[in-house]
Amino acid sequence: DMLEDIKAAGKITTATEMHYAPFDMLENGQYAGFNKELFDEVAKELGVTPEYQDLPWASILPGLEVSKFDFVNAPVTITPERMERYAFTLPISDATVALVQRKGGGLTKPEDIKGKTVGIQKGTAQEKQLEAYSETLGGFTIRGYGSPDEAYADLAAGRLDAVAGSAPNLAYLAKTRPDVFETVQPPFGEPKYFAWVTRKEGSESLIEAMNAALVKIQDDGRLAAMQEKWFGTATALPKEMPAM
Amino acid sequence: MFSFQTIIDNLPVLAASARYTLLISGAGCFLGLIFGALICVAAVSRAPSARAFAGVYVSFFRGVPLLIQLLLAFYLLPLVGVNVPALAAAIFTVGLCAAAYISEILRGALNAIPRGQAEAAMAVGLAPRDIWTRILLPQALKISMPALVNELILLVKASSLVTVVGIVEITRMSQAIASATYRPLEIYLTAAFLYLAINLVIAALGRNLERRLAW
Amino acid sequence: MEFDLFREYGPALLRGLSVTIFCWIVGTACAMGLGFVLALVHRGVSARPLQWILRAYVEFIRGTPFLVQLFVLYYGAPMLGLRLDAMPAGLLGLTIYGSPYFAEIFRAGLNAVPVGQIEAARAMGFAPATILRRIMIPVMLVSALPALVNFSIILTKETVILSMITVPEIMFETQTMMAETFAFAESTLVLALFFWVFVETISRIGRRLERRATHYLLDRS
Amino acid sequence: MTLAPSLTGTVNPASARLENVCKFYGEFQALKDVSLVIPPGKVTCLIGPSGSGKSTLLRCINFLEEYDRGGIWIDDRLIGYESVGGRRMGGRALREMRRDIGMVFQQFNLWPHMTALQNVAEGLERVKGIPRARAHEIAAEALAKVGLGDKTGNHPSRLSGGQQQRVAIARAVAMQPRIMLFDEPTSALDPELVGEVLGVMKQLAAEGMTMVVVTHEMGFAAHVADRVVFMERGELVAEGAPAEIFQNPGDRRLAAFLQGYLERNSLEL
Amino acid sequence: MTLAPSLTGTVNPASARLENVCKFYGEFQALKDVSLVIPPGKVTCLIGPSGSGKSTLLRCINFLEEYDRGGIWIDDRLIGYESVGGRRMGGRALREMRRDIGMVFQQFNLWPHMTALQNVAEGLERVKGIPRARAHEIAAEALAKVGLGDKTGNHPSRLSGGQQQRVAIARAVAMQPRIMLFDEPTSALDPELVGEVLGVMKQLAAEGMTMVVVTHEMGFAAHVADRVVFMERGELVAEGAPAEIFQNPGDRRLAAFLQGYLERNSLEL
Ligand SMILES: Nc1ncnc2c1ncn2[C@@H]1O[C@H](COP(=O)(O)OP(=O)(O)OP(=O)(O)O)[C@@H](O)[C@H]1O
Ligand SMILES: Nc1ncnc2c1ncn2[C@@H]1O[C@H](COP(=O)(O)OP(=O)(O)OP(=O)(O)O)[C@@H](O)[C@H]1O
Ligand SMILES: [Mg+2]
Ligand SMILES: [Mg+2]
Repeated sequence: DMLEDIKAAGKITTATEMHYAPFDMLENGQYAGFNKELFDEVAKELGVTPEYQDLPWASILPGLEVSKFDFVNAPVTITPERMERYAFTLPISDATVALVQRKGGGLTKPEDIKGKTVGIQKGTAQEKQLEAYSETLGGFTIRGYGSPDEAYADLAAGRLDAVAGSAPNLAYLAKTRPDVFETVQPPFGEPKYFAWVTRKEGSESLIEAMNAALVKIQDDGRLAAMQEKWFGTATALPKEMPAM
Repeated sequence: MFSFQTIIDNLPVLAASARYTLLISGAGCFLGLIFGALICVAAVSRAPSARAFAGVYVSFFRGVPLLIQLLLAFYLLPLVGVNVPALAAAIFTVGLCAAAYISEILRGALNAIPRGQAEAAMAVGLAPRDIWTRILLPQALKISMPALVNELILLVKASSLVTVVGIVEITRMSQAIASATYRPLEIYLTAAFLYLAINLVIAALGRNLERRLAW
Repeated sequence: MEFDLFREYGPALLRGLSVTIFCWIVGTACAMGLGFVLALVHRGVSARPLQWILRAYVEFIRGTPFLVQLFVLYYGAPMLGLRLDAMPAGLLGLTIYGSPYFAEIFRAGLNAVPVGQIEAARAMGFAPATILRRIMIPVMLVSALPALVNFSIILTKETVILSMITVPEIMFETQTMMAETFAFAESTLVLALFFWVFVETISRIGRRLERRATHYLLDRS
Repeated sequence: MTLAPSLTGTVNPASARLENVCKFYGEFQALKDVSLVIPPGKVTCLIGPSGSGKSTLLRCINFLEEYDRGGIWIDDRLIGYESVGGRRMGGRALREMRRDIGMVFQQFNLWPHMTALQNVAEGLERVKGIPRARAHEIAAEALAKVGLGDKTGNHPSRLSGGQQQRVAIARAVAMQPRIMLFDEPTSALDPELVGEVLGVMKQLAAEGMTMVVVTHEMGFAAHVADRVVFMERGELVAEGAPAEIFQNPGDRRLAAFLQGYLERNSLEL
Repeated sequence: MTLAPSLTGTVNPASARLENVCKFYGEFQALKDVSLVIPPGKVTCLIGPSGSGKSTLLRCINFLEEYDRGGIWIDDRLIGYESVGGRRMGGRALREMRRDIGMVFQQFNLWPHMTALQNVAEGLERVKGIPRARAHEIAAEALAKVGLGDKTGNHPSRLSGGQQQRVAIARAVAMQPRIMLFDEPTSALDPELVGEVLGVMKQLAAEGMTMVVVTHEMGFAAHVADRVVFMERGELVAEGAPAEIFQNPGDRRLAAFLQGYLERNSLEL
């Protein structure tokens, strides 16, 4: 049982890709971000010390499968297909899809992107949403990128009219580079959530304990404080697994 | 638009991450040259088994991308009960991979050495080890120096792939900083200059050696 | 392992594969051509400033990562008013990136041609281009072919980086499949297999060329 | 092994004139103010101890070695420079001059990737523009004349030393230059072949080709040369008709050089 | 240029015996059933036309060329194979045998990345285990003896043809082998030096070193050789004391080979 193993070891080992601001990032070479602060609190509730590791996304899920670490504390969007393969915690953040444009780009609402070109990180849950949105809107071009950074760079270079991503990410981007980017309000599509994942076998009790900790952190207001700090606004998260 | 401040702010962290790049590529170069020479000797040996081994070695290490070799070393070896620390796995994989390329470069250079060179050494009675280290390899080294420097520089840059086993060297660090600051151009250029600095040193050493090997 | 995946993703992977092969062929050919010209200029022009520019180009391009060069070319150059599409940018990037490596390999190879053989041709009144084509290149290839094959193989792997600027090559397609299906083992296997076959084909061709180039050498014992 | 007239034809011989030629290798002076006139259509033999600068002098004549001072004229045209002490001559002009100057190297310098036949035919095709088939014909003939009719398909690595030397000779002769530079053209040949090669050279001489021959074969120098030049330590020490040089070696160094040669070369015991 | 006894010492000469040695290059048979006894402490000269297999024979004796049939014994020990027609000999055993066999190559085969001095010292250091300083001393001495005292620091590319050949001779002689194979050791030398090198060889012979010399210098063969062997087209055609070979060349081919040699080598006009 994973929970027992972790308690016995006194530590929980995790991996994430530390370039997904504001969730995971490096500040002066140190791991920082919403994700880290939240996980620190959860680990405290469990009574273990967290150990963080930076891995490229390509080796995170394989690493999880060969037990190189206990938990993926990267924000993973909850989708039905993924739930079949991995065990998710309760949501840790909103992941609804939104748009960002070049400053003064002329989009006033999401619908304005009809007939234009939008960039998105390939293979994300947000990409699926964007595709669905394109169909309802009656068509715009979607360009896939390996990482959001490249999509942002291409937006700045003028090859894209907008980049789609999760609302918290884009808000942070616009906050950090207000001279270049601005968000297009409001988010669109169905509500989606980020959560953490681990292996399915032997993780029930661990997931339960972490969910309890997450609820507690939300109830006593610590979560809202972190949300204010990193996203600029506080929003309530579901305290049960949302239906997908 | 272009922010020098970003560069100044992040340079110390980036430079600190360069120590992994230096360690892995330095040790990798060393291993690569030694193993490369050995594989080359095997490749031109008169023993069929040695030649076959060299053939398979080169075919594997050149054929499978380094990234996948690293993943194998990191994720597959544990499955068969060999658990190596990430850094050691990275250094060995990088070095063994470079050896495949280096052995081929040296083999080509050997083709350009007249047969009489080794014959004269054999006639004098030099042992195979001396024939290699005193007669053939020095000449092969001179002939192939520019190509070897190529390979070593590629190795420095290939060391960025070790991020897949969780080592944060220059490239990884710059990606992380880029996505935190949303200033990839500035950060990547800084990283490029760090690589350039390391590689200029290698190139200068190579040129120097090349001049000294002129005869 | 879920090999059903390949029914769904097969066509995309095959497309990616052909894009990779196309980029490799064009990129390698152009880089080799440019590299050869650079090596010739280095050998033939003794003017100091030109030598300097050449060295700077070689060391600068060779010393920096392809990823960064491509990033600057594709995402940075528009700031200066040069906007290229992904594919042309990728091919231009490969050409520029590969050229100094090839230049150095050719330089080494040409240096290894015994002077006497060149002198013999000069003494007979051969034109420089003829000496190059008939004497220097064939003799140079004997020592340089393995290194040329080496670097061509390395370029197959550098084409993967083109995925970063959205060239839909094999890595790009595999990443898509990986992200959508979590089939890491399968994707990795496909990638490894493809590269192994690709590289093995190149080295076979290389070995055949090498046999032809060195046919006059006696076996060494 | 006499070359048919079709091969050598009758050439219009060139003359060469050297004036105060100096050549330095770093500090070391390999040629010291060498002045020499090489008359057209004659055989000039260059003899002298090992390291005395014979090869260097020969290589200066076709400007493979850049001389540092003085001048060398082929038929009154300065080679290598636009004027004495002036700028280097253009590549095309130099190439044109070199077409008239044949050379057989001391180390042969055959092209290893070509067969004996290709070695000889290459210059005919590429420099003289003779069509491939005809060039191969001429080359095969030239090789047959030096006794290599059965080795035309061998690469140099599959030829004996003497065979390589003969390919080198055939390669140079087939080009029908107006002046020919031989650097020890018989060093690797057995006595029988030496005789035959010398025969070829005599014939070339008779047909009027100018020849400069570095040789250790005093017999050849004595019998074929019109003039003999003796060099030592980069200096031209003695020069004259064979009779003068061999019968009355006035110079002490020359006398020492020649001494003992005769006795060693008799087969009497 | 006589080598001091300290260099050559008195060696324990080795004998060699060849029995029915055959060597093929693909289809071409370079040696045809050659049988020959090389007596210890004697000078055996190998003469014959270019391409007759002299170099090949010499190279078979130290097994640089693998012979295909027959056997070659050095002091009754078969070289190259464990038994006639058997497996190849181990590397170490072969190396040990080769230490007793010196060789001067027709193309010198100097190591281009080493100076003349290093070329000579290398074997002394690595094979004989002589300390570096002493090895350099011996090498410098050996080079001085062949007249290269002032060129010890030159790389081969900065030596004239004759100088290179002398370095090759010094390299082989300094190793004091028990049997020495010379492949045209004087081809690039001027008459004066030829005299001196022959002097060295005579001295070596007098000190008892077994010598096999491929040469085109019939004079040397006549004066120094104990036995002369004439080869043609891979066959051993005639063999005997110099007097027999040169004065009564019974064989028609031998007679043809020698004819014309004397007349060409006189300096009379
Ligand atoms: N590149 C060089 N650097 C320095 N010295 C050199 C170089 N080339 C030749 N020499 C020296 O110049 C001198 C003349 O050399 P050259 O080859 O002309 O002699 P040579 O008369 O042809 O002798 P040989 O009969 O032995 O061939 C020699 O003493 C040689 O050591
Ligand atoms: N590797 C090879 N492949 C094919 N034929 C060869 C090879 N090496 C030598 N030969 C042939 O073998 C014959 C004997 O060569 P070898 O070198 O022994 O002659 P040689 O008697 O030393 O002649 P020279 O006096 O010209 O040096 C020659 O006809 C040569 O063409
Ligand atoms: Mg010379
Ligand atoms: Mg020979």
